[in-house]
Amino acid sequence: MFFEFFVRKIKFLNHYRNYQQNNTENTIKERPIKIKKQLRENLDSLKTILGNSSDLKIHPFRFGANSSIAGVLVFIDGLVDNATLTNAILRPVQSWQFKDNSFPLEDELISVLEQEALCAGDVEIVKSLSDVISNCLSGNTALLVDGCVSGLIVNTKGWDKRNVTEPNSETVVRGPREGFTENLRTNTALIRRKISNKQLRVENMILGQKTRTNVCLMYLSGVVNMKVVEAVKYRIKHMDVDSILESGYIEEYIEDAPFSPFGTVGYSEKPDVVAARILEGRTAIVVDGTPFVLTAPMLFIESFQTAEDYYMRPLYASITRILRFIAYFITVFGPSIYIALTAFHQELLPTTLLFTIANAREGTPFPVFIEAMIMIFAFEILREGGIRLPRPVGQAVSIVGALIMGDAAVSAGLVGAPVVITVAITAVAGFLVPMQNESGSILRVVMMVLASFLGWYGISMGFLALLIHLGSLTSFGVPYFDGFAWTRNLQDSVVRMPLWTMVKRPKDIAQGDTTRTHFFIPPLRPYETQDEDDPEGERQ
Amino acid sequence: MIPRRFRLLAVFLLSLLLMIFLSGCWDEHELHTLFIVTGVALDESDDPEKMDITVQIAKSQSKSSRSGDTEPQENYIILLKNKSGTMMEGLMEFNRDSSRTLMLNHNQVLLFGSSLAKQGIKDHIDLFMRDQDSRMEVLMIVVDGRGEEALAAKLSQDRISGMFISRVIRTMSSVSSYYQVRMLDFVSRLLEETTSPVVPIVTVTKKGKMEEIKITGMAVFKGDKMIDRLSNDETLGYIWAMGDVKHCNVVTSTEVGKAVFQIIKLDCKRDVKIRQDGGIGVKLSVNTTLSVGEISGFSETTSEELMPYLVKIAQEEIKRKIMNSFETARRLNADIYGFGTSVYRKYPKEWKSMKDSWDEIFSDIELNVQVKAHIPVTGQITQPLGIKEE
Amino acid sequence: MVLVLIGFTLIVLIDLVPLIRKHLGHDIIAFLLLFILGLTISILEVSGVEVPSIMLLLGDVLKSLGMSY
Amino acid sequence: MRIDKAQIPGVQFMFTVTCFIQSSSLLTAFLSEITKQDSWLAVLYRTLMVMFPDYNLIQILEEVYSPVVGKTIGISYAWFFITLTALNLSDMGSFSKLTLMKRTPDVVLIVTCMLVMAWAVKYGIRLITQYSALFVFVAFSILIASVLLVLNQINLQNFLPMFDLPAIKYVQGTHIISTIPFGELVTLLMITPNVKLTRRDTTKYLFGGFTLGWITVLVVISRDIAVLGNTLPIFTLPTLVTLRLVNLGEALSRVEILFAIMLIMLLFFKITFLYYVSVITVAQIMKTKSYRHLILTAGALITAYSFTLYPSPLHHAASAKEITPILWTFFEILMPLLTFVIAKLRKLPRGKEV
Repeated sequence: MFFEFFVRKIKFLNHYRNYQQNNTENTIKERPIKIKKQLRENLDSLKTILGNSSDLKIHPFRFGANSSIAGVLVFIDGLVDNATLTNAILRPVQSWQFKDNSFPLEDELISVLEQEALCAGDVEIVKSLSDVISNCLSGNTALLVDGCVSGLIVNTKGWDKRNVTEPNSETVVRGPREGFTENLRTNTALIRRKISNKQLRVENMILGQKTRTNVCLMYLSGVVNMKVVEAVKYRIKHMDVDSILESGYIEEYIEDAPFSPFGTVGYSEKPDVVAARILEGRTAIVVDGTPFVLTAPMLFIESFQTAEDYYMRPLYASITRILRFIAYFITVFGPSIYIALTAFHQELLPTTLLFTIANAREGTPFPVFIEAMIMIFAFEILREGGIRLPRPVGQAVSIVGALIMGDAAVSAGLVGAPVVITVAITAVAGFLVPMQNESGSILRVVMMVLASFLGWYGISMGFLALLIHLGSLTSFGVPYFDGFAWTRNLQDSVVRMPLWTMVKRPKDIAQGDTTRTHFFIPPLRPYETQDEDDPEGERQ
Repeated sequence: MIPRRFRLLAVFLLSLLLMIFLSGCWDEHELHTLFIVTGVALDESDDPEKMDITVQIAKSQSKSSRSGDTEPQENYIILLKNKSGTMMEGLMEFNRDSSRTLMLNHNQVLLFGSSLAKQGIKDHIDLFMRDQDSRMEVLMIVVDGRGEEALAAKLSQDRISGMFISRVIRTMSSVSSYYQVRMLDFVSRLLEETTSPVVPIVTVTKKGKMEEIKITGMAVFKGDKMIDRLSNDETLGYIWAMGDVKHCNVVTSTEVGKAVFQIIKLDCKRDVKIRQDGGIGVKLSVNTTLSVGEISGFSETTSEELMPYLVKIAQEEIKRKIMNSFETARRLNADIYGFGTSVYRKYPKEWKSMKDSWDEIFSDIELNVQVKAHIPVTGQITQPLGIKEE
Repeated sequence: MVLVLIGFTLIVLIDLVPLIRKHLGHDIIAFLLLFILGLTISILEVSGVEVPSIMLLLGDVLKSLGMSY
Repeated sequence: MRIDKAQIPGVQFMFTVTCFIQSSSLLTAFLSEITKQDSWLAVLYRTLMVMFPDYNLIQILEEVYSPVVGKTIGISYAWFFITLTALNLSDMGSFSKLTLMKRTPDVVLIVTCMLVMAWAVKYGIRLITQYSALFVFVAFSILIASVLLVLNQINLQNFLPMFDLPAIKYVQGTHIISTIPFGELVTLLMITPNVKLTRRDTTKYLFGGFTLGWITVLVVISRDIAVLGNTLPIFTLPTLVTLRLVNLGEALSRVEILFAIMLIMLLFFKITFLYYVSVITVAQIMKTKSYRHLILTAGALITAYSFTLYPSPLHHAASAKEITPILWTFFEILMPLLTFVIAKLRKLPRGKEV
């Protein structure tokens, strides 16, 4: 019964996938509505299509000799910048005089207006009403003239947006503090400013049948592995989705292993991080409306690399990175090892430590596994509470939870102090690798269950299974676990080598131009030239 | 691809099924279901077929954080005793009669009452070697008197006497590793056949309300039977002859004055030779670095004479002690030094014929001890008070 | 016993069913060969029959041939 | 016909060899002598690999002998591989039981392990070998750490006297060590087509891996002898006892968990590899389309088979000392040698410059 349910679910999923593959180019296009000669007719159909929305503004005006021509501006209130609207369209058009007194023909009028009258850089001629609508909806202004079968679209985008601020999710001590905003163009500009290279490609696409969200694909052509770009495009093309409100929507549709605890698409809020990834040959997906930019392919080590690793000197950066690995190991295996040691393999604890733990455990009512589970559960509750609440309250919650509850539970003899310590360390260690927080909390529980069944053997088997899973994952054709198990791409994995030793871009991710620098040049001392290293000492 | 997904799912279910049905946590034993054994003592029993087994268990202190509860807990240990023919039976009986399972993994010491040791202990340690729970590093100790007394002793320094003994031995092992006789060392010597195992001996003495446990020498075994003991002085001679000694004192006293040296480093090279007459000659060349710990007297000696004199008396003392303990060994006819093994290592071929008559050969060994001492350090003062300046 | 049967049934469900569906003759034969061998041995094991050890048998053969240390 | 088309890089091939030898070195209660002469085995295998770069062992056999005879020998090899897998599996079971899970029945340990391995085999040779470098690295670190930790207990006197065993014991020792850890490298011939290397690289990587593994075995044996001395022969797992003896203050004692880690990791690698090879061999003999459908059932067979092999670890140890070396000689030394000679005589492979 239970089984059946799953089978049906899975069958449905497959069915859906097949359906998707069969209907490749089946996006239903609306029949384009031509712009009519009669302005009134056009306005009426506009109003019907948009359903008399109150933010649709239609501004009629007259221009030309003797104000003989009737025109209308169509825009969505709030999406346009009023100053641009006035200065770029209304003022020049209304004050525009025909050079010679011959009145242009009706069809020419539009192109003449575009070329001579308007003071705007981004102008476009459209022939269909649907184009007018979609442009208006994205913040442009349409200029329709009575008697013309085409209209002008002027870029007047200008809505209230957040400034470029320091990102909350990734803070640095040293390094640029700007973060992406919700505005697509700002974001692409931020990246472009980091890489002012002619090879940086930006490809636009509109996704989501209902939301019509702008999405940009950015990559460095010549460096990027085109197979990855093709794969990203292919997957995005085959998405059948009606809304995209955040980059997570896209991530879920294009990731390699939807049921794995590990995410195979990377994300970042910092332009320097994304720029660095693009320079390594990755593809960035910038989505309008969110400050989180996706990058693909993503490798497991990426979760352990932070922007600051590259801004600090390599020795310390390597040490902190190793620390992060250890922390991740602790956050996954900490409680399970504790369970295995205290409930299965007491012989592995040093005698004095065993006495300490035994004393702490004396009189506590639950088995270790349950005890640890309770504490982990409590911790997850506290964490969730802390995140969702406003910051000051959130802090109060964690103080109350961590300090008072933990202490009270121990002194009441409900749980032993070692469990509290283990869980606390586990929890804190998890924060060192925020990208893998999700996988960490899932795997931790799995490992605990395994440990409670088979002790250390269970943990070992779990660990090996984890390795197998990680080894089998790929992200857009690149092995996910690259840099650990594979004997390549090692210069930037467990330790970060000095930047001048990383002469090659990572294999498989970058293709084509895979060399960063051509020579392996360590920093030179002042006034020292290469010749002085000459061991023969021939220069006399 | 339906089958693939289907297969994945089935594998998952398969493992889940196995998890639920097969695994029943056989090895899980929570801490509060265990008795942590810190010492085992074996003693001779009044029934000749049986022996007395005593097990010392460290009692977990239930945490009571109330501040008023300051009176010290009296019982830090639990002692379980019974009488049985074999070790295994005894342990079974303990497990049957107590509320928790005994855990031997952390057993620190294995104590033998001297009377039991004299009867032979080979049969009793088999379980400790075979059982996966116990470890080869458990310390072997002979107790002067009954072993259970040592386990029951109330000490001022440590709450658990088993732990105390093992700590003392570990401290002593920084002097010489020959103080620390692990089960492995004991077995290794038994396997060498000609070598006599030596095991530290402790004595329990009453001291007011409390007891005291002290190392009072070494028990000498012949085969697996204890035959006699070395006194503390003889023990020193023994460990010096074995070499690799650190931080050990050499006390000398002559009619001129007393001097105590501290051994910084002592090496002993052993050279075995087959003599012309077929006997064995052993040459021990002791090379030692001493520091002067304490000097009293010597007021008649000049400072220039002092150092060579000190070296001389130290060398003599070392040599005397070594010879002393060797004489004891020879008297007991127990090859505590493992000379037999040295011969075997050097002359494997000749050894075969010697092996069976080793007892006679051993009593005929010619021991030649050469001691060389250096005294580079004299402590913080260069001369004792009252020495004549030249 | 039950568990062994469940296990083997699952293996059939997982591997044999798609093989039959795809009509892969060689694969089915190979599968059945291994499957029947495995099933026989495990059923014998579970039901308490002492399955002779091949290694020991071969060892005896070798010993009788005089090839042993 | 190639069943698994994945390619593995040379470095990984090298570490696979190392890992393979290392895993045997852990359980070597019966190893005592080790000589550099074993490398001639590597020479033999290398020659076969270079001669038939696109064929695996079964294909070589079918090519060199007639298809029928070749297939018969192939079946015996299939039995050999399956037996090897089962042997190692029962080792894994009994030794994990000995070190970690004293009261858990073997079945549970073996079946859990087998499931994980089946999962690994499913992804093919690339996944299996890709961890070899990691495992070798971890094993080496543990090895070095363990040597450092027991440094205070090493007694070099234990090596004396050298060469004091009867000659037959020497022959036996050499024979055991050449068949059990090194001769099992014959399994590598099954993955030849997956290793695309030039002649020189094949030699380089094969010998590199071989030397690394050889050093490991040497270090393990010397460490155990130096620490345990004459008690060495009485223990089932000398390495475990050695690690148990580590005692540097109270905190740095009881590090035998390191042994458990190494044991499970390396044996896992070895068994997975053997398992894969067995499945591939069966698939190759039966000329199946894919080997994936055979994994679970082969696993079930191997699991069941492993329980019938030896009634107890004691039998196992005795047999490993006395019988297996002779039995395995056929598969590991005689057969490859014969194949090589016949192939040379028949001037195979035809039409190709070797």
